[in-house]
Amino acid sequence: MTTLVDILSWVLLTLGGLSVLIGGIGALRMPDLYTRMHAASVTDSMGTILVLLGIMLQAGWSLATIKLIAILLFLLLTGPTSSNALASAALLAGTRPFEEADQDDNEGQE
Amino acid sequence: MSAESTILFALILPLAGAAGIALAGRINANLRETVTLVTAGGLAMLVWSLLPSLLAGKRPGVTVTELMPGVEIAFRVEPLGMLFAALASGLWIINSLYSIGYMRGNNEKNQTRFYVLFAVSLSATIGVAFAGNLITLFLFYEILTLSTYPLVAHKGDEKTIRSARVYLGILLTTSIGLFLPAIIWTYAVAGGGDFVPGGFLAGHIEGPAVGLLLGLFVFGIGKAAVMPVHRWLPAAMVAPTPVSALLHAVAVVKAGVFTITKVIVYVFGVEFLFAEPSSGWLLYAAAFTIITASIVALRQQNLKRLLAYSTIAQLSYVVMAAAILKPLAEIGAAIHMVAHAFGKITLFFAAGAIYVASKKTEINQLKGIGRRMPVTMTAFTIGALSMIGVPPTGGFVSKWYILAGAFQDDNYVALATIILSTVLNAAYFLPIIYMAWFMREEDAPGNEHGEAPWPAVLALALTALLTIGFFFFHGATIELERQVVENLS
Amino acid sequence: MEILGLYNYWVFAILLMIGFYAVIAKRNLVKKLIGLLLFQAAVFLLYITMGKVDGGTAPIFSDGGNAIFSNPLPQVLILTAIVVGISTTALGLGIVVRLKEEYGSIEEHEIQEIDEQ
Amino acid sequence: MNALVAHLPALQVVVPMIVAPLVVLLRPRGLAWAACTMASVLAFAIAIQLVQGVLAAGPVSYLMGSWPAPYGIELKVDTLSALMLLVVTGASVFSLVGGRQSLDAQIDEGRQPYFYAAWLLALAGFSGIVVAADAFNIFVFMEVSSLASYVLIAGGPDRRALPAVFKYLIMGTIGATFYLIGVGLIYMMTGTLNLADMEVLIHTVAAQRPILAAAGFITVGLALKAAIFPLHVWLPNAYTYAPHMVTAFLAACSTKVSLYILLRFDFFVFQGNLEGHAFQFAAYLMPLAILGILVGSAVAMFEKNIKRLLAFSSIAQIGYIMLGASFVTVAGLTAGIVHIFNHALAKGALFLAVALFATVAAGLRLDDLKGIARRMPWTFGAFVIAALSLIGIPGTAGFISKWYLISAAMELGTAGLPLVAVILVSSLMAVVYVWRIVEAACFGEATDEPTSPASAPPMLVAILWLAAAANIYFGLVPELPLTLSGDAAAELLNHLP
Amino acid sequence: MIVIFGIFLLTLLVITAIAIVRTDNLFVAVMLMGIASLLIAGNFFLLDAADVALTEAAVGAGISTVLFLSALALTSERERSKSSNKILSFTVVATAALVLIYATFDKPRFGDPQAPSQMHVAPWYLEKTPEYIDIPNVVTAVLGSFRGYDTLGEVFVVFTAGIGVLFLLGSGAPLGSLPPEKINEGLRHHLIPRVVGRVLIPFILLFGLYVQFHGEYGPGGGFQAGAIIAAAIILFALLEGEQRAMAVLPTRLLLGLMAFGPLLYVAVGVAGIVLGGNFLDYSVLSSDSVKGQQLGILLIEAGVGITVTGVLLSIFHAFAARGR
Repeated sequence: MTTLVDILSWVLLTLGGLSVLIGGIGALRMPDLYTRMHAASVTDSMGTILVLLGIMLQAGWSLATIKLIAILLFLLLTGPTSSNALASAALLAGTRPFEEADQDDNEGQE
Repeated sequence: MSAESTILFALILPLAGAAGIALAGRINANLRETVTLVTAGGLAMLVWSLLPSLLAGKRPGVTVTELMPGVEIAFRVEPLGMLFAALASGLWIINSLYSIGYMRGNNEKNQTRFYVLFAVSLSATIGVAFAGNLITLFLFYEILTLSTYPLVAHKGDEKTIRSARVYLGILLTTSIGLFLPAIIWTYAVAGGGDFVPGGFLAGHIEGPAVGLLLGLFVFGIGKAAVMPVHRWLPAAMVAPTPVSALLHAVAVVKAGVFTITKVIVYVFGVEFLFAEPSSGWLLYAAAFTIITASIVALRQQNLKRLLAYSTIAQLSYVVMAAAILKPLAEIGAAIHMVAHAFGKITLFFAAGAIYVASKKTEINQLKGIGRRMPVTMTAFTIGALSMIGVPPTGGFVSKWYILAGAFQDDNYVALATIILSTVLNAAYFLPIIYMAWFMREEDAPGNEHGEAPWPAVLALALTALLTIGFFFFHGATIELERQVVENLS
Repeated sequence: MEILGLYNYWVFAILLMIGFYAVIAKRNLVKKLIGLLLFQAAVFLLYITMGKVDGGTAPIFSDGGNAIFSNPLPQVLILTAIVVGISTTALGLGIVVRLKEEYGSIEEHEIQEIDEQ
Repeated sequence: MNALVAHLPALQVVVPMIVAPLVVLLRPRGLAWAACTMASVLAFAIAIQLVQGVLAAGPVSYLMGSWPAPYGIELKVDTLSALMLLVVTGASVFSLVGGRQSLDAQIDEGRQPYFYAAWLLALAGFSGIVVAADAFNIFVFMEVSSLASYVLIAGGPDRRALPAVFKYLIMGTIGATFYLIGVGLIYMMTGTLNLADMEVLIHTVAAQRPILAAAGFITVGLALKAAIFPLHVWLPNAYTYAPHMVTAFLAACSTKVSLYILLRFDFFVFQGNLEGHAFQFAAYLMPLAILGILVGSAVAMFEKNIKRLLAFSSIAQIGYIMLGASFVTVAGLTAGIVHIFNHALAKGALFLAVALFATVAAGLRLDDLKGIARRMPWTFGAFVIAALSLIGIPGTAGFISKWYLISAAMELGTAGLPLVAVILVSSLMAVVYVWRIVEAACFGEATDEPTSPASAPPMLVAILWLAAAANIYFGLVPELPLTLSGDAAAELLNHLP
Repeated sequence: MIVIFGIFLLTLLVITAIAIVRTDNLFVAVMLMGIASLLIAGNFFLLDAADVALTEAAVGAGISTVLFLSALALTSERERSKSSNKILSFTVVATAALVLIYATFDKPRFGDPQAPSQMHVAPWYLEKTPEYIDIPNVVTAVLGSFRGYDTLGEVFVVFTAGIGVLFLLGSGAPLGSLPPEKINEGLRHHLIPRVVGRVLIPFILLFGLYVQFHGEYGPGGGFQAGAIIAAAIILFALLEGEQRAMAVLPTRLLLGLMAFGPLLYVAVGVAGIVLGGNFLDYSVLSSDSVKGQQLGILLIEAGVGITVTGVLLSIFHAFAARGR
């Protein structure tokens, strides 16, 4: 039983780590802010959820798990909100979404 | 009133007077000058009242406070200081009298400040005279410098201030740079600085160090104007004449030579120095100063500058006399201070009177002035003769004693110097007298002038009489000063 | 474990140098303050590192009954030091804002030039 | 009352600390000032009490929270700290009592509560440093006093106060952090923060390298805060553009408090524990002290602004204190410590006078001060007295320190003669720069009529004359500072077995 | 495992630091600084310094970032000048570093339980805390009682910084004195952040209180709590507009808090004297000395928390008010 839980948790952890990695790569490779945010959102949605679940399985039923659940809830609340705020702020600031045509001048855009 | 309290009162009275003058100055001039004269008189009475007990051989003293272990502010009256104090306080009366005439005559500005600082500097002078140890002496020596600086700079224009800066610069530099280290050195080796008859340095220090220490003292005491630290004296010529009188006759330079004599007699001790070869140079330094200053004086055209250089020479008489290190010479030194004071103050009063009356400052302008200002020029003549040392003037008496001292020690350098300088003195004073009396005034009588205002004339007449009088009545002084040296030879 | 310790000290030295350099060399006042923060953070690291004990845990008694605790004292000192640091930074930022208002610049040399004329 | 006597060391710090937050809440005009003044008068009284106590019964120790040292924080008041307390609280009282109008003129009313609170915090910080016997506690209160000083200086009406105070903030923080590093290294090797305990334990430390490094960091850090010569760059502007009263207060005590810590560490902790400590002390600090004396005086000789001029002279005077300490002899230390006291007297009085000049003159450049002596003779008289004390003319407090310094130098024998020369030369330089002011004030013709009709506040004149009189009094009757500093010097040198 | 993690964190830290110094965009530098603080905090956690880690995170990543950003909003985002006198700086820095390296030769081994720093006073604290004060968190015990005087000084440092900023920048315009167009709307028109914020803020405040009063048992205490609570209210100000925040906590009130915190702390200390102990001696506060200690620590922690909240909010408002 425990081995099963362990394996499961390890799988979850690995997947989580993987999606964090993907998110990171995406954030580096994508051409403009919006797409990058899109990639990064993989990290703070998928990645966090998987990792936390994995840790929960490690922790078993204890106070730690409750705390982890709380953390998960807060992350699920804040992550999307901040992305939204960031995106709308960028839009207000006048950052245009990326198009093939003007790739060059958007290259350097952070 | 006890002698101790008298000493303190003599210090405080001029200060109180200064305050009084400051207040009176707000009201009116007459009141102010009355206060000045009253203070001067009171001071003189206080100081002279100490004389009997001194002649009786007493040495009243008082300790005010102890700064640091072994370092005190203390006063002790002894013949030398008594003489100096009596001289200064006495001449102050006459000088104030003269000042009134002079200052009104050229209606100077800031007269109140002038009288206040004058009083302060007198207090400092008394402090120097009665100082019981080196630190006290140094303290009042500096106060004297600082309080006379504004007097020298009285006129306040650019040139005056520059000269005044020289005055202050040299006096402070020498005193802080050389005098103070000498004092600290003394305290360090001897563990104290109280003046002791016969000196206290013997045994604490020997060899070349003695000469070095003596040098620090002599050149540190810039007020004595031993060359090369004499430059401040001609520079101070920018001051009003009463101030020049104060500098040359009453307080400042006298404080210098007084201090040197006191250091030689009461710190080193005459025998100690006499036995110590490394101190011999002082005699030569003094002699050099005498001759050089006299030669420079020869070539002066401005009357006051000439008098200044003559003062430098005369001061070194005192130093040299002290440096002969013989009892009679020490007495000579003491009374030469008096004699020169009378003579030189007369000369300055005369010069000032001439300036007030005729605005003349150069020697070649003085042709025939004797007819216009007979009293002034008579006094001038007397003063000049005293400088040369012709009887019947005070100058003769002091020179006599110095020569006697020189003979005691077969000191031919001193003899030669005195004779030569006498010739030089004659060479630069007699032409002036001749011009004044026997030559005809050439410039058209554009400015019809007579004598200066009466207080000035009265003052210089008085000092002239003193110069003569000192020739006949100097017994008391000798008596007093004999006590200084009775414990030697 | 030892390697980690040495590494801590090295990082402490490096951080100190970086921060100190920023404080001295940078002429932008905000940058100077940031450098100051780094500089102090390095010192915090020094203290906390010296307080670590092998196999110790945070000095909080728990039912677990772990007998070995790390040294609480450096932690206390650093708690205070952190607060002091942030206070200084806040004051510094206040001054920077005023400087910007008075001089229109937060560059050291520009302000000097303005003063010199 | 007697019950409280035991708590005086704590109260010395706590009294201003209690009043500071209250002051912030005081809106009505002048109330903040009144409260602030009351508090520092009280602190002054406590300081006097402590001085008497120390002179009567030796050092006083106080255990915070009654935890035993070295576990808790200990306060200790010995003769040295007693002297410092006297200087600090005295400076505060003088500048506050006299400074009401001057401060009203320079600090606009709305901000005054904050200003006076900062003043009290500076006072509390300085006192806290002086009474502390715990290395880290010294750091904490160093920061309290520093932050408060920054605020006070930033109160200056001239905008140039801001760059000055920012520079001060940066350098001060670097100094404090260096000190922190030093303390950390010592703690690493000894495991204690209590100074007395440190001293004992450092003996037992075999490996000296960290201790040496700590000594280096602490010395440099404190030298920064004390504006010892090459690290003095923050001082002139800070003093020049601060409000006049703040300048008077800080010039009298702030750098000296840092010097005090330096002395404590060098003599109580390191001396006798590091090989050749005395030599290092002389070899490293004496040249700096001499350079500081000469350079400071030289710059002052050519300064145009009177406050800057006095600030540079402060740098030179700090050099004197360091010089005295760097002899590592009882006489030298006595000279240095007594100069802390005497210089506080002189500089404080001078800056008070400057504040008075500022009420009448157009500006503070020497040209603005032309003929000021005729406009305000009393102020000028006091100024001259204080200036003479700065030069070291006999009869003033300054002379006492000069005398001790020179005789201490002479004790060194021929090696001391160059030092004597340095001291004398710098005194003459002091004569020069002081006299430039005096001349301008006395003889210069006033270029313009008084721009500000405001007349000099009589209270400040009174206080100024009190300070000037103190300069004379302690020049003629210097028992108190001499006893304190003498004992302190002996304690610093001979406390080791 | 720990070792690798530590080395990883530290390396990242160094890289971040270099990046901070190299970038000429102050905005980026500030953000990186926040990251660096987080890394340091993580490292502190590895070194068993839970309280310090919490504080460093709250201060470095939270408060100081907010302060820097609000300052940058008033100044400028770009660093215009390159660094000056590089050589001099390098030499100075290098000397300092060399001295440090020289020092580290004789330093005791890392984590050595026999190191002098672990031998002398530290064990005493660990041993006596249960006996005298009887709270689990030794750090809080030392901070609050054994070295409470330092903490008092710390509180006054914060207080000084607060009045300093108010002195420099003024406490901001009072409510209602502003024309409507000047009123800062915050993000009131952005639905999502506002709703989420409304959900979150109560929890944050709750957490702040938890940290405040749980300090005796776990990591935390007045300072961290104050920072968290202030952060919650600053968030509120950002979302709902500054004026509403001021309506909740007017500047006068904040000033009151600022002054009340230190006073409370000193009052506790003076109470010690009044009740016959020494200054800051809590044992006399209650008949049972241990209870007294705990009561004292509770009170002074409250004082710290109040001070920090008041000061941080006042500073924030002062900066924000300057922007108008």
